[in-house]
Amino acid sequence: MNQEHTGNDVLLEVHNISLSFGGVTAIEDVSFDIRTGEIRAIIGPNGAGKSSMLNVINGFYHPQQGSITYKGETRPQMKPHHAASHGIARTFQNIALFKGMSTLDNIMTGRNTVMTKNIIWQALYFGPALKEEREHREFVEHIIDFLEIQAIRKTPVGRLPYGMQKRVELGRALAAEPDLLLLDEPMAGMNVEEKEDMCRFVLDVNEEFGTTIALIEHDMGVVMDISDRVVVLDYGKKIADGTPDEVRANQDVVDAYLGVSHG
Amino acid sequence: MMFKRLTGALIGATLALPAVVSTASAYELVMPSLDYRTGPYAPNGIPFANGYHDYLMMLNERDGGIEGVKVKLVQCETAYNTKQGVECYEKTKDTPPSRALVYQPLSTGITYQIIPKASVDKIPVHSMGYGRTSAANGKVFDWIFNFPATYWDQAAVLVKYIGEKEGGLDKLKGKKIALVYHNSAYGKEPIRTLEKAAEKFGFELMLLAVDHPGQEQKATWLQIRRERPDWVLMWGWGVMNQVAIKEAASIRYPMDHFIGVWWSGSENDVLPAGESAHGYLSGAFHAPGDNFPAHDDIKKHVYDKGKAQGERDRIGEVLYNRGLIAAVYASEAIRNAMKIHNTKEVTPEMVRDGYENLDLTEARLKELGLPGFTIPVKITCANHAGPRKVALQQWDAKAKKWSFVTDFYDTMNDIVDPLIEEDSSQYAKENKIKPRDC
Amino acid sequence: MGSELMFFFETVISGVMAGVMYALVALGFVLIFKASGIFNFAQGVMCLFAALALYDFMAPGGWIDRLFGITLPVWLAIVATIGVMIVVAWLIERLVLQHLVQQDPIILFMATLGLAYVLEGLGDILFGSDVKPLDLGIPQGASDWALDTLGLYVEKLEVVAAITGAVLVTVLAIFFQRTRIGRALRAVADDHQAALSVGISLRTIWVIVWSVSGIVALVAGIMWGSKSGVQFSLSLIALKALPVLILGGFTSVPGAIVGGLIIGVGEKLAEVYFGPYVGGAIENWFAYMLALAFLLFRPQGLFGERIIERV
Amino acid sequence: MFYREAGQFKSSYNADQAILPIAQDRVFVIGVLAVAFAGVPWFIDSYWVNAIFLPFLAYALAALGLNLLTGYCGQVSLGTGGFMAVGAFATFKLITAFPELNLIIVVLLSGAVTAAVGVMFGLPSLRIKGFYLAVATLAAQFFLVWLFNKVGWFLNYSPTGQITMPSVEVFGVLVTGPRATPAARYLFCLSFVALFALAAKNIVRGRVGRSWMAIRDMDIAAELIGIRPLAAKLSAFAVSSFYIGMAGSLYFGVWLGSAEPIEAFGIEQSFLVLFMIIIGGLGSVLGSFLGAAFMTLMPIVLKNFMVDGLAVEVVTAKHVEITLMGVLIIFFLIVEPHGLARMWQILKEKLRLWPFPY
Repeated sequence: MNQEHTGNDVLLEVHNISLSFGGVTAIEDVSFDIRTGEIRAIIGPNGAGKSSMLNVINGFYHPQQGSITYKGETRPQMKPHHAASHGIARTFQNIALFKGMSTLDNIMTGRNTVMTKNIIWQALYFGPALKEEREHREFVEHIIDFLEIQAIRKTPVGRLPYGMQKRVELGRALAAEPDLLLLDEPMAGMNVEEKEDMCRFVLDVNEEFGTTIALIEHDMGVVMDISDRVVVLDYGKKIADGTPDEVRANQDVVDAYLGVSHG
Repeated sequence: MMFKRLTGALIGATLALPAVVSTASAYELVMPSLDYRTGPYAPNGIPFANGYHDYLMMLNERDGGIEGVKVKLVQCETAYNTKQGVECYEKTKDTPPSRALVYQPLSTGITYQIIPKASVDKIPVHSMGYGRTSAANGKVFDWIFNFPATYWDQAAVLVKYIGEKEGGLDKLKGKKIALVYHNSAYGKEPIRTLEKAAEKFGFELMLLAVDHPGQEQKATWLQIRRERPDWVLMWGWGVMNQVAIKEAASIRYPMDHFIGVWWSGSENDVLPAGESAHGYLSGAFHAPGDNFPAHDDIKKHVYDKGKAQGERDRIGEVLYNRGLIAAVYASEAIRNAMKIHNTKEVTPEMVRDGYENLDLTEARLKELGLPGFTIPVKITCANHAGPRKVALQQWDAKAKKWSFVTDFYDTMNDIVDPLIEEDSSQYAKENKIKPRDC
Repeated sequence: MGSELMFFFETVISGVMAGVMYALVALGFVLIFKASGIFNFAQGVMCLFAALALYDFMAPGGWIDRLFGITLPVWLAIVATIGVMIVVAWLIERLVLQHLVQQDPIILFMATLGLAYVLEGLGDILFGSDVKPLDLGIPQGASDWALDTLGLYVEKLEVVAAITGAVLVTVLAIFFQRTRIGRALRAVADDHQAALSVGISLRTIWVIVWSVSGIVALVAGIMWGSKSGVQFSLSLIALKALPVLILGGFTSVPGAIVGGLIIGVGEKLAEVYFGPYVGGAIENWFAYMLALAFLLFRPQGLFGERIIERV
Repeated sequence: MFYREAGQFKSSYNADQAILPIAQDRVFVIGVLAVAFAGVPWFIDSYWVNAIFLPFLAYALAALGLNLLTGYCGQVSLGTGGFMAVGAFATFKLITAFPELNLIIVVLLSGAVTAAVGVMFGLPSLRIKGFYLAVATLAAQFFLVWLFNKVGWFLNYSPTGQITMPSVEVFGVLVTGPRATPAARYLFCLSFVALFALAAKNIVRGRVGRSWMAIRDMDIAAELIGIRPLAAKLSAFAVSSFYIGMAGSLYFGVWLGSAEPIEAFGIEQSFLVLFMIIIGGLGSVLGSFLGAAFMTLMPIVLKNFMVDGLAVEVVTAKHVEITLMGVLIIFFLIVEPHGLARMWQILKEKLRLWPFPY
């Protein structure tokens, strides 16, 4: 867990990705990389293709062109469960928790990829299955402590307020012990205090667990504060890539955000 | 609050569940009636239940019961559903004071359920012309009776009739006979017999299954229209009959070459088809109509006193008369049991003896006010199917009346007997029953 | 060879006719599903109930006869039955649906089972369980002309049903496209909130759509009832409509018709040409298998609204 | 006053994960089991066993199976009748081919056979969802019943198409056939149901159960966090069919003793079991039992109440019973749309506060 905070090895690289839906282009020839241990922000105006990019990375969308290199392996696309079992976890723009289940169970589902005991052991709930269940429960309790959500452990998530749901969703992603964590607007719709909490969690995750993070966020202040490098998309194209300072200085980015008409 | 009251009511109802209230102190003859006045087959169940009910009520009103002992008719609604039938059987079988004296299960499914149970509970079952055909073998089925004839006898008789119309059984060679059947255990009953007959007489048998409930039979009748079988037999039930008769009329199939089993030959089946059903034939073992003295007694003692469950103008329908004759057999068997055991307080075991020694002659039928209503029945220990004779009746659409068009035919023993022997010995083997010596 | 071809045509025509008969039943399902997302288990019983009421109003000894000493002529009985179905729809909204707004579709589905029980019980209590031969003067039997001149077997009742079905679909299509209420219905189908915000009362809409569906049930009840007499089994024709529904899509009026035709023709051809080799009576499962095969290629049915998945 | 969890602290995750973390619940369930196993057999007679307990147990097991699939995994199925038929026919074929085989093994094997068939018919669920899937499973229903009715081998070439269960002993005690005692038949079924209810409870609170619920609540998100829809859905179909197959086996073998495919396993069965779990509570083991009790026993209670209690004429009673049944269903749904199990839960929550409602 205490990996070196290198910032040099490339964990994931996307090459020349193009994605379109029935003729509408969502992403056009985009390439960038994510280095191990960094916080990488993806920003851009609405409809720039940011969420689509995350969906390509974890295999939900299949790009028409391009390839993805993850942990040294290159393939044109991934299957979602393959991505998940190889250490890519994510949260969603519109919360995608399992509404009928408790906080604890939701986070426990994050452990599914690492749990192995078969259904017959589970039906008996005895011996190895019980031991496994307890071990993972302990792990999940660490996450619950970390995210300070002990009190809502047994509450069905449907009854939780929005901010809490976001936190539970982060917990579920963390439960998978990801190498790469994709956060889709983790702070959208939060008030200042909640945002601060969430920032703290993101930074802590990055520092304590050494998890590489790619996040989409609209709040420029947050992005500039916490991210190591930023890639900027506009109309499906990459218009800038670099440190927060470099990006801030880029004229295309300023134009895109100020709505200057293109070309 | 509402919920609480409801719970209270439910608990009360549950407690009332096993309550079998015995009010009368005098001995009574308990006769359960597993009716089906609801569900998809209700139109057939209602007249039968009425006939059974009315005849026994008439005995109560006119004679004070059977030999002076009142009949206690215990009705239970099955909706022609096997599971509800089982519930009804279990609920009624130990009704005091006499316990259930005889069951008329009234559906193939319920019959199959009750056969093994009744044998253990020692209660006779009379599946009159339906149920398990091989129960005809009294050596194996001590407690089950299925006189006056079985489905297999009926299938044999229908072949005989066809042979007669074609000018001799030897003329059946090369003919084509279709069987349109309800795709269920009941509908499949005649297939073996017909196959054997086809083998023997050289006719071609065409099998056409119709799924429950049978409102859509286009494909079946298209095949009949193409193949043009010389005769069509039908083992149908419920709405299937009405639709089949209409379809047959539509493709201009000659109605007098279309013969139904006796469960496909009631007013219900032909009336919806109107004029076009004219000439349709069906098997029968009792007369239609209400012109017998017994019917007059029923009208006088039951309907005039307001004790009837049915409508007066429906007395004498085919299925009403079938319920009536079932009641006649049952009451005669009980009377017989009283005679044999010399007691008025008969038990189910005694009634079984009464059934097994039943000898219902034409003279006795006349005494009962049913002269010529059906054939004489004589049951023995070995033969629980009785005379095994079947006649044919025909529908007159103008007069809206069924009437006999033939005499009673004998079955074809050479075809049916080996089948009964085979099936009953298999049952005996499976259930480790040692056949009685008779 | 010629007669074989003729027979093939006959089979296809029978399939088309049977398909229209199924579609008549399926239409009732579609209307309610489209406007309220409810899979109405009681649709079959509604057909039965409507047909029972219609017969009763015309029959001596029926309720009208007992109460007023007259029996109604056909057209008046139909009007009265439509009235009954509207009252039934209003009661359903009042007593059931109103209390279950916003519930999961499966809960509403269960509630319609309750409705089916109630309507069945009431039908029995009010009208009795005998077979009632329904004769509205609809021509019946094979068309003599077709049989004699073309050697083709066409059932007159089914021709009437086909025409009725076509008229019904056209009327419904116009109703949905052209009238204010129809547009409102479509709005409700798309978005309950949006419909409310443009000032359409959801409750009114539900009463209307259940009434229309009750009327469609009456038409189906008349056609099937004329064929086999009005009796309990009439309620079981709903089962015949289910494969039509999945094939055509739960939300499409034309889908019900096209689905009905495909199912009707498909099952008749299968039964006649394939059935004899496997023992017959394959129509029922074949219809479902056919529908299933279609679904594997179009999971939302032929005309159903496309399901878009997003996160 | 009596139903309190205050003061019951959990000192280990094992204790917190226990099936019934609240002491009163434990006492209650143990009490029910004690009465069921040790009390009921003393007074049970053939009416109670044939009309009440066996139908209840067989349907409860089937409802439990369907609830795993529909309530926990969100896949609506109307193939229950067909799957019960598979279980029943597997039992019939096994017991007639290998009369020496222990009936317990036969029932388990019947479940296994049904699981295999269930997986096969579960495949379309990977593409088809919701009511479309429900109606698509009807293909299984109709096809299976047709198959059993049509192919003589399944019926051992019985000329009538009825299959009959031979009398079978388990450990020297007769449990099937007309001579088996009510208590033996009841205990045999009860043991299966109790054991597999426990197993179901265990499965749904473990990894597999969570993956089912994840698929149910949001299948796309579940896939993206690494739950394979294929594995989750098919395992749900398999386990569910396993239960339903065993239910079919007990239904035919122990309860009815003989059956004919179309009537005993028709489409009505599929609807009936689905309605049981909806009224009982989707996604609740307890709900499966409550639903089965409601749908099988309520008509009998209503009927006996009217016929014996109020002396209503039998036919009228039946009509009123049907109507009342409908009214009750609607009533319960309006009071608590999430089923009887939820109602029970709310009752417990009220009890927790009792006698001080605020």
